[in-house]
Parts: sequence; C-alpha cells; structure tokens
Amino acid sequence: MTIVVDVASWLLMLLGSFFTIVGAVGLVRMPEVFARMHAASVADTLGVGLLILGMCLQAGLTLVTLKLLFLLALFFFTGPAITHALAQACLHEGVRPTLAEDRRRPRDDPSSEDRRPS
Amino acid sequence: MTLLAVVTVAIIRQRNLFGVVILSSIYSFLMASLLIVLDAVDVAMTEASVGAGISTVVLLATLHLVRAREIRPVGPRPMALLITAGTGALLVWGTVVLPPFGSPDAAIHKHVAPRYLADTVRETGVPNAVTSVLADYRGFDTLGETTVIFTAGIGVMLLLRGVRRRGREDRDRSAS
Amino acid sequence: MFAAAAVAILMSMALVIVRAIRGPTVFDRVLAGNSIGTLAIMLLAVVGFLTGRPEFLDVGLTYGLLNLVGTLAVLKFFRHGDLTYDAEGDRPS
Amino acid sequence: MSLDLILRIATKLILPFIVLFALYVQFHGEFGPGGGFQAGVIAAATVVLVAITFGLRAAHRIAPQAVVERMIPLGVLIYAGTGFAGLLAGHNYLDYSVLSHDAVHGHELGIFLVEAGVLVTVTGTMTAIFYAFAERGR
Amino acid sequence: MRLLSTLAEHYNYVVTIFLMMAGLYVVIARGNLVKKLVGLSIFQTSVYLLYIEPGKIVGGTAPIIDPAFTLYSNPLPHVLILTAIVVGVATLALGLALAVRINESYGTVEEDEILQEDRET
Repeated sequence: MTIVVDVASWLLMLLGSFFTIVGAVGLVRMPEVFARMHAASVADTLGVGLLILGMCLQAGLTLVTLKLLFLLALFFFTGPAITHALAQACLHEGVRPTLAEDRRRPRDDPSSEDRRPS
Repeated sequence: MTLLAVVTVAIIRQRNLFGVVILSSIYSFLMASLLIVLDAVDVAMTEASVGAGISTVVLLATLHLVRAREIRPVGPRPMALLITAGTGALLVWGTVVLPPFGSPDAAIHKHVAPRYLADTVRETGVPNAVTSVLADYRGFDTLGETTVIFTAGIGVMLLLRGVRRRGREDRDRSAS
Repeated sequence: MFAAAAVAILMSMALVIVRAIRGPTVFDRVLAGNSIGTLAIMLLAVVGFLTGRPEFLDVGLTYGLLNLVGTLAVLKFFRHGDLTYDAEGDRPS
Repeated sequence: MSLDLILRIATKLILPFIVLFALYVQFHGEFGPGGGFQAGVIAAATVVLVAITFGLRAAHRIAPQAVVERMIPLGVLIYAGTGFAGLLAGHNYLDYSVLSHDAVHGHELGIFLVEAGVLVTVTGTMTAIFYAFAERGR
Repeated sequence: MRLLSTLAEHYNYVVTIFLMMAGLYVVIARGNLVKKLVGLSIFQTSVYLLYIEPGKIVGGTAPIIDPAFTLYSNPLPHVLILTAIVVGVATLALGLALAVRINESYGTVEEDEILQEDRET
C-alpha cells in the first residue's frame, strides 16, 4: 500500500516538476507578454498543483497536509486574480496582444520597448 | 549544493538590479529561499514579509510621490568601482581565516548557543529557540528593537503628515 | 525524488530570472516576480520535505500572501498611477 | 470599476484567511516559525490589501487612523510594562519568573505578553507608515 | 592551488561579499536617492547572510526543539538578524520619507541636482 502511494506521489511530483519547467521555458521563449502570462499560468496551476498533491500523499493526514491544501487553495484563488489584474494593467498601459494576423504583416513590435512607470 | 545553486541564481539576478524596484522584491524572495536552506526559518519569514510586502509597497508609494520617471543613465564610475573592489578583496582576504562553511566545531557554536538549545524547553517551555532567545534571554535587545520601530513610525508620521509641499514655494517667495 | 523536484524548481527559477532580467516590459518583470514567488514557495516545501521537517509551510503561506499583496500593489500602481485609487469614489458600500 | 470585480471578490474570499493566518503565526510562534513581528507585518499587509483593492477609505474604516496611531505606543508600553512587573516583584527588569506561580509558566506568559506588545507596535507602525505614504500622494 | 581550494571552501562568503560590494557600489555610484536606498537594503541583506552563514551546521536543522532531532543550527545569529531586519525596515521607511520630503523641497531626488541647487542659493 505504501509503495502504491509512494509511486503515485513520485509520479505526481515528476509531472509537477515537468510542468514547472515547461512553464518556465515558455516564460522565456514566448514572444510577448500575454503569451508569457499563459505560459506562467501553466506553472502556477498545473505544476504547483501536482507538486502539492504529490507532497500531500507523502505527508499523510497531518497538519502539514492541511497547510498544503491551504496553499493550493491560495494559489487557485490568487493565481487567476493576479493574471487577470496583470492583463488588465497591460491593456491599460497600451500593450496589445500580438495576434496571428498581425504577425503576417511586417510588425512594429510595440512590446519591445521598455515601458516604465509614468 | 542546493545552497550554491541558489546563491548563483541570486548573483545572476543581482548584477542587473540597477533598474527597477520589482527586481528588489524578486531579490528578497530569492534571499528568503536561501535563508530557508540555511535553516533560518524565522529570519526567512521576516525577510520575505518585509522585502516582498512592506518594502515593495513603500517603495512604490515613494516612486509615486517623487514621480521619478527614469533614472538618468550613469556611466560606470571607475573610482567607486575601485573602492568597492578593494574593499571586497580585503573582506575576502579576511574570510580566509574563517572556519569552512557548515563545520559543527566552529567557534560560534561553542559558547552560549548550546546552552540556549539545551535549556530553552526546560526554562521557558517554548520549543522555538529563536522565539525564546528573542523574547526572553535577550529581551532587552527586543525592547530596543520595538523602540526603534516606534521611533521610525513617529519619524515617518512627523515627516509626512505635516504641512504639505511648502518648502519650494517658501523658498521661491523668499528668493524673489 | 524530492531532490529531483528541487533541481527542477531551481532550473525553472533560473529561467524565470532570465525573463525578469531581459524584460522587456515592466509587466514581464511583474510576471516573473510572481512566478519567482510561487517557485520559492514550492522550493521551500520541497526542501522542507527533503530535510525531514515539513512543518515550515507557514513560511510558504506567508510568502504566498505577501506575494499577492506586492504584485497587486504593483499592478494597481501601474493601472491608476496611485496606490490607493478608490474606484467607488465616496459612494458608501 | 466593474473591471475590478474579480480582484474584489478574490480579496474578499481570502481576507478572513489572512487575518486567521496572522493570528496563527502570532500564537504558534512559540512552536514553529513566526512571532510578533511576522504576525504584525501580515496584519498590516491585510490593511494594505484592503487599501489597494477597495481604496483608502475602506482601509480607514477597518483600521481608523486614530486607533493605528495609538497602537504604536501601546505596544511599547505592553512590552515595557511586562518588564516592570518583574521589577515590582523584586527581581530584575524583564525577568518573567514572577508572572505566574512557577518560573516556567512565568517565562511562557512573559514571552507571550512581549510578543503581543511587538505585534501591536509593528501592526500599528507598518499601517501608519503606509497611511502616511498613501495620504501624502493625494 | 591551495588558495583556490580555500576559496572554494569559502565560496558562500565570497558570494556574500560580492553582494555586499554590489550594494556598496550602488550606494556610492548612483545619484538617485531611492536607488541608493535600494542599494542600502541589498547591502543590509548581504550582512544578514554573512551573519547567518556561520550559524549553519551541515546536517543540522532549524533551531526548533523537537525530540526527533539532535543537531540544530545556531539560533543566536537568527535572533540578532531578526532584530537587524526590523531595524532595516525602519531605516528604509524613514529614509524614503526623507527622500519624499527632499523631493518636495528641491523638486528632485538626484544628488547632483540637489547639490547644485544648494550651491546656487
């Protein structure tokens, strides 16, 4: 029984690590802010969620599990809220998402200049 | 090993600090993770809460108040660089005689710390040695700390809640 | 297993820091900062399990909450140019 | 302003947990990481969160300026007063042994009181600093 | 060769000192007062690190007494640094308040401009 739980938690944690790395790679490789947000949310929800579930299985039924679940709930509430606020702030600042049809045109990339607080 | 990796990450980040306040909050998070690895959980908690929460908010509020657009580009100052490098070299030279990292028989572990660790549960009933040393064995320090916080609060309130935006006009008036 | 997860988290941290340094917009940095906070929490949890003392997750919760406060403060600042912009005006609520 | 809806709902959802967590950090500080200072910062972060999502007015409603300002000296007084209790009983300043019938409980109680003092001061100061900076900007 | 191995043994100290010097450089070389304060806080953080590092024992655990563990890291530096962090945030807040006031009376937070204005009057 413990073997099963161990293997399950290892699998979950491996998957979580994988998604975390994928999210981070996406954060570096994606072309502009909104796509990066999308990539980061993978790491934020899937990676973190799987890692926390794996750790829950390792911890058993203790206070630690409760704290981990709190952490998970916190991420599930705040992650989308922050991403939403970030996207809104971007739009408010005038950073537009680069759409597929924009890409065909020669692009004057508005997101390449460094925007500072004004 | 983990420690070294985190430290290296901290350096990479550190070199490019000279730009934005946000990076300082990232820096604070990294430092807090490093402190966790170094077993200083209380300190890490404080560092994270101060660096990521309060400092960021206060720095942002200040940026709003001073309306600093962009820091003008400043070339590297050779003199400052020289002084810094010299001081750094001296300090590195000084650390050579320190005991190697993590050895349990360094001088620092020989004096009062074992007593705190051995007696804290028996004398105070508090298992967290940091709390017991902070509030009990070294209560005077913490009283001083509280007083410092008190003074800082009073100082900020005195500086910022007084009469507003008077200096400039006053000086202009007296000049004309 | 925890070591592998820790290494993975460290690698992603390094990648995210690359993004934080390269910019190009402020929002990229905010995003990277938020991700760093998340990864720091996960690193903390994993290291806690690694050293056999997983009861230090309180610190992680603290990070999470303050990460939220910090990031929201930054975003609010950029959106309204004011930290405490009150959208409702003086309407009682 | 309806654009802020998601933020507001999310904030409302997690606010009670933050306050609960601050109290947990405060009272659990003797057994795990945490203590007066950390709890104070978290409590102040609650006020800051309210201020940045609901506006400064709402923050003033839950933590009025006058209360915050009185909290700063109150915490120092709690701390120093705990010290004087030892002095009055003929021991050294900040000697907690006299606070209860036996020394260990006295120390526990003393640490608790001192941490409470630190909590009150830190919450008050951080909130006051934030208010001072925020109000300056108007 | 011996020097190199010593340096490797003290790698963490070297890194800490590098951080410290970076903070010092910011404080010396940058004119903006807010930037100077950020540099000061970096310097402070590296000082915390310098204090905490000797307290760590390899194989030790956090100084919260638990019957399952026998080897703890040194709690004393943690306590000192806890106090130092509190003092640090107090300093930061006070310094920023001063910067705001300076900005209000001089209209700038750049050091050279402030000095120039002082010379003019």
